[in-house]
Amino acid sequence: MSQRHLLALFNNFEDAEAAIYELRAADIKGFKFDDLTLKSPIEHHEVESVLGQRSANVQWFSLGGSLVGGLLGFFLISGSQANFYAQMKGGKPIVPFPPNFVLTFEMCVLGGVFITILGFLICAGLPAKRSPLYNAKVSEDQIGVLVKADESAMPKIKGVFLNHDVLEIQEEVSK
Amino acid sequence: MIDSGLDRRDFLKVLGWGGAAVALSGCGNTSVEDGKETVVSYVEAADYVIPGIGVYYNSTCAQCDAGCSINGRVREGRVLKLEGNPASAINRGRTCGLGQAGVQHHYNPDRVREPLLRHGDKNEVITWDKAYALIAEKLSGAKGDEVAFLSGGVSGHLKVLLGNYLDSIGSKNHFVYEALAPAVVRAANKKAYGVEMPRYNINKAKVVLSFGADFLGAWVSPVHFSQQYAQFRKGVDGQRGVLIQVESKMTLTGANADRWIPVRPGTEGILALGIINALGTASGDIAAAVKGYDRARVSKETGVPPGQIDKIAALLKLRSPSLVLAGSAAEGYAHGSQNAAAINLLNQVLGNVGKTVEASTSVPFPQMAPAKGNTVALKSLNDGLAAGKYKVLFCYAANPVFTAPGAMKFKDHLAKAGFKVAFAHYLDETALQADLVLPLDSALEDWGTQVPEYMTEGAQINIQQPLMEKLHANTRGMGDILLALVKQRRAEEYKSFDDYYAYLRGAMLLNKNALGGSGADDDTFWNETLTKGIVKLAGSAGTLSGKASAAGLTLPVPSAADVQYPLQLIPGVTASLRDGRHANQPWLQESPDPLTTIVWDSWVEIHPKKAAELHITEGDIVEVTSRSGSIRAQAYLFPGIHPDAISVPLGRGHEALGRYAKGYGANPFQILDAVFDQETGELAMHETRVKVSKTGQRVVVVKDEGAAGGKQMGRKIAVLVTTDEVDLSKEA
Amino acid sequence: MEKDTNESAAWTKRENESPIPKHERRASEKDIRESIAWAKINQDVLKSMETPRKLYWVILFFAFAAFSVGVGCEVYQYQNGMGVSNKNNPHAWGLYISTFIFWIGMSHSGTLLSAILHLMHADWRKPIFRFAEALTTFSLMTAGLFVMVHLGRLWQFYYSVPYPDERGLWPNFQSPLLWDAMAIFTYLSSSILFLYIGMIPDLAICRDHLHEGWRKNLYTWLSLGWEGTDRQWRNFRVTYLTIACFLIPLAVSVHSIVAADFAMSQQPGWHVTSFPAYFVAGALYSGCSAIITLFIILRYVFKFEEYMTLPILKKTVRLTFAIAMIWTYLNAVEFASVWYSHDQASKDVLIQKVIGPFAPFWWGMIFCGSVVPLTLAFKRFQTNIPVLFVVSLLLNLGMWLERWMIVAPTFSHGYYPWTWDHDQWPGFVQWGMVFASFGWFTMLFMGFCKVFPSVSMYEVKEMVYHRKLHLKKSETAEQGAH
Amino acid sequence: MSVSNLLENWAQFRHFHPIDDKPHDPYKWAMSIDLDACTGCNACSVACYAENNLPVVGKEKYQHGHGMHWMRIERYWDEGLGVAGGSDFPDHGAQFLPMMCQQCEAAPCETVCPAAATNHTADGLNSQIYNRCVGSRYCSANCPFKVRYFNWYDYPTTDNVWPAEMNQQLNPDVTVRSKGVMEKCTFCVQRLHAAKGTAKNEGRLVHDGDVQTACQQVCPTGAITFGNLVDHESKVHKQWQSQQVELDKDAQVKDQKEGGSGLRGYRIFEELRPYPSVMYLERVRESAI
Amino acid sequence: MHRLLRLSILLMGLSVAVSGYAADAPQPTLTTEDDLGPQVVQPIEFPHDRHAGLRNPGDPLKGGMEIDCMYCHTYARRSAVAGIPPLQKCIGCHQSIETVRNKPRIQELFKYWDAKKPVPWKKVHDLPDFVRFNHERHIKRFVEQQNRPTQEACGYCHGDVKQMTVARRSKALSMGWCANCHQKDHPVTAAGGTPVGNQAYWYGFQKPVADAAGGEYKAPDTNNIKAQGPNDCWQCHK
Repeated sequence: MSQRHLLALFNNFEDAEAAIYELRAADIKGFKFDDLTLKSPIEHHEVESVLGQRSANVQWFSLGGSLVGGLLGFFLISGSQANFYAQMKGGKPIVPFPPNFVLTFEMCVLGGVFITILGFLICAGLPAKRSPLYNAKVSEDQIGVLVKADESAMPKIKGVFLNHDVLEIQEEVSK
Repeated sequence: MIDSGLDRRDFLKVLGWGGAAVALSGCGNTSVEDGKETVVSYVEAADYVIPGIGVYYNSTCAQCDAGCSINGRVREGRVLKLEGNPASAINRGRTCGLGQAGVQHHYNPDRVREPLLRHGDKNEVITWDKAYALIAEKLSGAKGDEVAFLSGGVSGHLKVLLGNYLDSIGSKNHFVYEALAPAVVRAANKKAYGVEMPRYNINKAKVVLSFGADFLGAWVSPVHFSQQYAQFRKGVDGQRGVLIQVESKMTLTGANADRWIPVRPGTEGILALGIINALGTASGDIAAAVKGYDRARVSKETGVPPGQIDKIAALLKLRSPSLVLAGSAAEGYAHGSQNAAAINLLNQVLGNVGKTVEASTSVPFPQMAPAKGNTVALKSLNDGLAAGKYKVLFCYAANPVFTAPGAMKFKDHLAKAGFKVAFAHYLDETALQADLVLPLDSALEDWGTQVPEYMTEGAQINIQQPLMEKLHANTRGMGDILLALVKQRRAEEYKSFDDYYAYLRGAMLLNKNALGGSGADDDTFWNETLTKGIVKLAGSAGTLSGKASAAGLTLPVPSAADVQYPLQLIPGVTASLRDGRHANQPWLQESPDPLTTIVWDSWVEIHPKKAAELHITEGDIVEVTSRSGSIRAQAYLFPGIHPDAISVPLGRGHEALGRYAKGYGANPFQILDAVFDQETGELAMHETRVKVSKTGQRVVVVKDEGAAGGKQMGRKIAVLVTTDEVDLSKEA
Repeated sequence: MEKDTNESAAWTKRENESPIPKHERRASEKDIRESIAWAKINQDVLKSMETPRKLYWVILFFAFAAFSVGVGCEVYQYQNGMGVSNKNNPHAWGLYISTFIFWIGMSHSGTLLSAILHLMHADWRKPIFRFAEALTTFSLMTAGLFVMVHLGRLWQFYYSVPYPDERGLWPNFQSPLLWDAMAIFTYLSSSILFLYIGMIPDLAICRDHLHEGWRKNLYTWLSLGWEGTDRQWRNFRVTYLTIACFLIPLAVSVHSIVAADFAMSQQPGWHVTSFPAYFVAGALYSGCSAIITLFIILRYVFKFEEYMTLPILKKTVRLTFAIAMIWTYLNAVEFASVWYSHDQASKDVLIQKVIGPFAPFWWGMIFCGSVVPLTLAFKRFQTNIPVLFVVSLLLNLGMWLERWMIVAPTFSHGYYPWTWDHDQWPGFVQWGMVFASFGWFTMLFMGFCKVFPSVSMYEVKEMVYHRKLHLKKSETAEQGAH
Repeated sequence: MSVSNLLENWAQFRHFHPIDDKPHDPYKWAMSIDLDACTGCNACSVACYAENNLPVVGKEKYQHGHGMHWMRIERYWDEGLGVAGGSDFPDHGAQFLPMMCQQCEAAPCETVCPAAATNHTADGLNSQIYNRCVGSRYCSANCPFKVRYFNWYDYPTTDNVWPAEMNQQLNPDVTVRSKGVMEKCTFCVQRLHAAKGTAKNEGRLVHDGDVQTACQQVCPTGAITFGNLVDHESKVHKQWQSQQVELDKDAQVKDQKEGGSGLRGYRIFEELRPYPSVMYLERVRESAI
Repeated sequence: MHRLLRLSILLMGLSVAVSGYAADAPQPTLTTEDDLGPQVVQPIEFPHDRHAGLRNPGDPLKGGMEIDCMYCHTYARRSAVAGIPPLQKCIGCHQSIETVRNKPRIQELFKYWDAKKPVPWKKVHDLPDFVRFNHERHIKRFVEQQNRPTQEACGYCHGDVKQMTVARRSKALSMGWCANCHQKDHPVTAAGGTPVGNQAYWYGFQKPVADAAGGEYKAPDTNNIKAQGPNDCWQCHK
């Protein structure tokens, strides 16, 4: 059965929240709650109570990134210090710890930041093409609820939205 | 030695420019640069000419008259650096800064390159043939005594040839002029010891009492004396020699003294007599002569505290042998001869004659012995010029227009000479006044022999040989020029000599046996001589007379203060610039004066107390005015000078000479009064009285010394200990 | 406030003309009006990117002119050698390095305000953190320029960059300069990323509200297809938080490494243990005062009176005051520890600063850095824009002098008395370059503010939203209590 | 293989110098300068100009502190001179100190160079590689002796530094430095290398006296001694030994003796622990006068 | 998640590759043995192959003459620079070789000789001026002390000159390329050139190892201790 997208725009978060609550409770056939996406101009972390804990794994990238950065930093630096041209400098050991610590730290942060960003892009699915059902109002002051559901579920979903002062409903043009 | 066929420019680009090319390419590019440069190659090459390997040749330093032997490093046909020749008894492998700069004399960009006929301020380049013809023409119109030859100190075969030339002209007017020669001391020595320049054994003395003799800096044979000084400091049996320096302006030697005594200018002789008095060991007429010089009077007249005089006397008594030296500071007065005699008398009283003052050896060829320069010569030449006596004047190795005291008006008088020929390296002040300027080879391109005035153990003749090919095609050696000139007159006599080299070789071979080459064949002897660079001779040791007496010793009481000109001007003689002939060598200009650390400029040394009185601070441009003129220079507050004296160094203030000399500093020769030593007639260099006034201008004194001055600010940098704190015998 | 000078009165007048109704401003010391509509926020900020006041163009023009001076100086110096800048052998560094530290220091504001306040949930940062982060980025770029300008052989700078090369050579990792380079690189790239990541939702707004042109394309590309979905927001929050966590120690490390340039050396006046802390405090200080300056300029130029409100300014000012006092304290500690020690060389340097040829500048630094900020303690000055503008400029001047007083006296008065040199002053090339750095910075900064939203729209919306929520809650609570 | 090299030779990479290790075998170049013999005549400085292609910068640049004398002669006055209670005259003369790169064993300049252009060589020299130098001048900033000289201008192309014929005097063994690089005394490394090469060719070590630095060679009083500190036959070794000065100490045992040791060897700023390779012998002045 | 995994793997691989490349001594980009350097135009097209090349037993007029490199480049064993022989040396042989006397190249040579002008040969292996390569030390070590054939020793850097007419650079002659050799084991011997003592290996940080088998060439005096070659910067840059 073919699935379709539907975007409902709300004036404020409370309306949208209420609509989502209802959708969740409604248990509509052909619509999985996980396929519901909230689009908002700001972050509403209250939304978690409605949508449930969805995963955010960026921090693991950060950890990995800083470890890789740090290790790479230390061995790159120490290894290159111990090359053929190794020359004594200022009576300090060829592989001195304080400088290498400093540089390892910097590499650690550098790796952490870079990989975190990478992780963010991966986790947030960016960069991506905007979905056809996008309304510029979402970046201004309206809340959008995007649902993906079987065509059969659409009327019910629309009904729910209409119950909650929906401003506008956009539908994907059927193929 | 060097191939004539070699295209010098081309190969210099290859190896010589290597360094410079680095700079131009910015040191950055690590990729190889094929096919861009030309590789060095010779047409023919001797086996020992290897690119990249330096060859050493011995020669003689011509930067001053001390006669140090040098060892030049030659690579790819270019002389790069001069080192001392260890075989020479004079300098034993060492040189001074002035000697090091010899290469800059040779490579100097301001050297005269072509014979020049001067019309006013214009130069006309002429050929040598034309120049010789011109000289012949001028000489033909002059009688023998209308020809004068002014030269610096000359010796060896050049002197012989010069003598012959003057003889051929029929002139006896050879003026040997050196602005800074110790001529009064020579005369005093002659009187006291019977020789003009005895051998001083500084290394054997336990105490050296020097009256203004800057033997470490610029006096007689500084490199030799420096070596003796090093031994003297190490001492015999761990007892370190003590140096006491008496002078009104601190010299380099004074700066190294254990005790530096700022004596009132001109009273050196009085102090010497006072010390004799304090010693109390003199007898006879000496004792009588010094009787009046009790410590109270001496102290009053010299400004030296009585206790100091006693201390010196006690030390001299305790440590024997000692050595007393009379230097340029003592001789530079109208009573300079008396000063020097009094000082020599002290030596006599201390019993040093024969111990630390020894007879010198002289070369067994009196005709080669150096013609010693003095300032009497300048005076008589000047008088002659003023009288318009000379139709032709030759000038070689002297720059009297720069170095003659302003009061003599030498430049004006020179104009009265009919035809002036200058043999010159540079277009110096004198050459600019000449009608004909003949360019000379540098000492590193020329052949020659030299007999130093001051001989160390044994006598020696120094060989000067070219270290590289002529830099400029049209310069000539002085010997070659003289030979050419003498051939004009006595062609027959000299026809067998193609050039001066042939003459020199011939002359040396003629005396082969006397020169220690008996038995050797000519070529071997000659090659060996050139290889060594020195001919050591047995020499004939003279004897000292030791007849110094107090007879006729009259020392004037220091004159009362001169209200109009309250200060004594002491012309400073620096080790690197001396009389200024080498001022166009940039290393010397940029080498800081040891005491003031000033570079590139002249200065007026004033004692800080005096300066405070006159409200002068460092960097004030002051006007120094004497009866003969005035100069302007920056003031430098210098504690090492008597408050009643100021000092301006000689050698700078050129109006010509070259790009590194012209316009830097002031020339104190210009304001010297024409006062002469009463006995010898030598110029009394220290007898000029001056006044100092602020001009209101200020400059930053360009010197190496930092904002802390000479203070170490509590850091342990240069440490001083006294002899009772160290045990020198433990040292390796 | 009303009793102040004419100039002040003029400002007050302008204040009266501001779009915020007077009663509302007066009524509460609110950071922001809760009643601002989100659409208006979008509209106001987007308008700032199109039609700033004329002053904007004037500033941009002068900035460019100043920058051109620097280009001229650099060309001259590049061709003739470093000597033209009038440095010499004891004075090896001169103004370049001191200005370098100045700009590095200034860069700390963005991080401080953004990262620390973000972690502390201080939401008044929201309207100002964007330009503060831009300040970080561009002052770092300016600082980096000085590293280059300072090199005697600029064309060989890559010798000190670690990369595997044919020669098999590496730079010297022991050199604090290399740590510097590394730290600055890390900091700059992290700051740019932080700035960028934080800007993505706003870029999406820009994209959505522009119709065509290069800008539209630019925002489309840069916003990466941001739609504001819950997944994006969720990961965005974690990312932003994580990077903020990375940035705080990084920022501290950057300026302590710059301090290590000096503290790790052996020179009197530099070899001081408290230097890293001192540098970090100084950095925050100059950063904060720069924020005040730019706050005032942006507020006027882009008509941001409603977002960059006086209460926010007041908070910033109070923060600045606190940091100024920390800096003053650390200054005192440094002098005291030098004085208490028996290190003659370090003492000499200190004496040299206090009564030597550097005394006017040193006392100028003390005045600007420790005395002038005392005005900030007075409530009446905390919102007085003209006073604050002058004070913030003075503080920055003081901070610049501080850096100069760290660098120069040790050179002129080091261990070795023979080389002491009190006469060498920076030449016109150096001054030109310092002057130009301000132009270069302003050029970049003003350019940024024109092209990118200098007030974070989504964060202000959040702020308004949360305040409103809070207000509502407290109202409800009040009603409940009744 | 650098990483494997790193791991295999870990212990060697962690040695502190000169306290932990003694790599100076067979060469450690060192100097001693007898300040009692030094007369301050400046010959060494001029010889250095001649040997090492030092530019003459001229009056104006010298005024701005751009002088390039690798070896400078410093002239100090007694601390009591001219101050209240002291003498108005330098009664004990002046004190001269030749100052050049001290070739520190733990040189402060080496650690700070970002480009690794200055390093410590195996024979105990502080090398300066002109072509690697980027001109950050950090080494000069960190040198306690301030003996590093920067090329503020491009002297080879400056008028009257090496005009026409003068450039033929340039020593081809020494690179002429361009603008923007640091330079300093090298202990005449070109001479050391030539001597080492000759010795190697002959399958021996460099003997004492085989090689002289330019300043040593010229010094009229022989105040400068230079040689291999490891070679027990060398004069410099004997001098260091007799003065009880040790290379790897920051304070010498002899200096802690009560009442003085009667020795006069010392190193400048020893307490900063750069471990200089130049020992100075204190100037002596007669106590009886 | 697949995308994530792939990216991570890619990233790790990249970092491993970079660090591996970075940490190990990088190999210089060589011009290969076949890839000769730039053609340098010489004033006279000197045929190295004719002089140094192998004899052709069949036709002596076609083959080379197997002249030792150092017969002409005689300075190489005595000086840092190998140098070009003096013109005298060329003439020395050629004036008695009548058969080629009329060839244009020889005529050109004699023109220079008659004018007493040196031939302006162009440098082919021209290092930057701050690099000081010492021919003498290398010849002493490889030819005199290790008895290797001259052409092989010279060929390390100059390539197979006996195959060329005018010499062309066939090795990179870059710093990394030089270090390539220096990094290899050097025997530490009294006579072998590397100084006896700790210095030989201290800074190269490769402990001396007793190599019982020895290398292909066994220097007579080798006590078979190996270390790295000289590595301090002043070795080549002064």
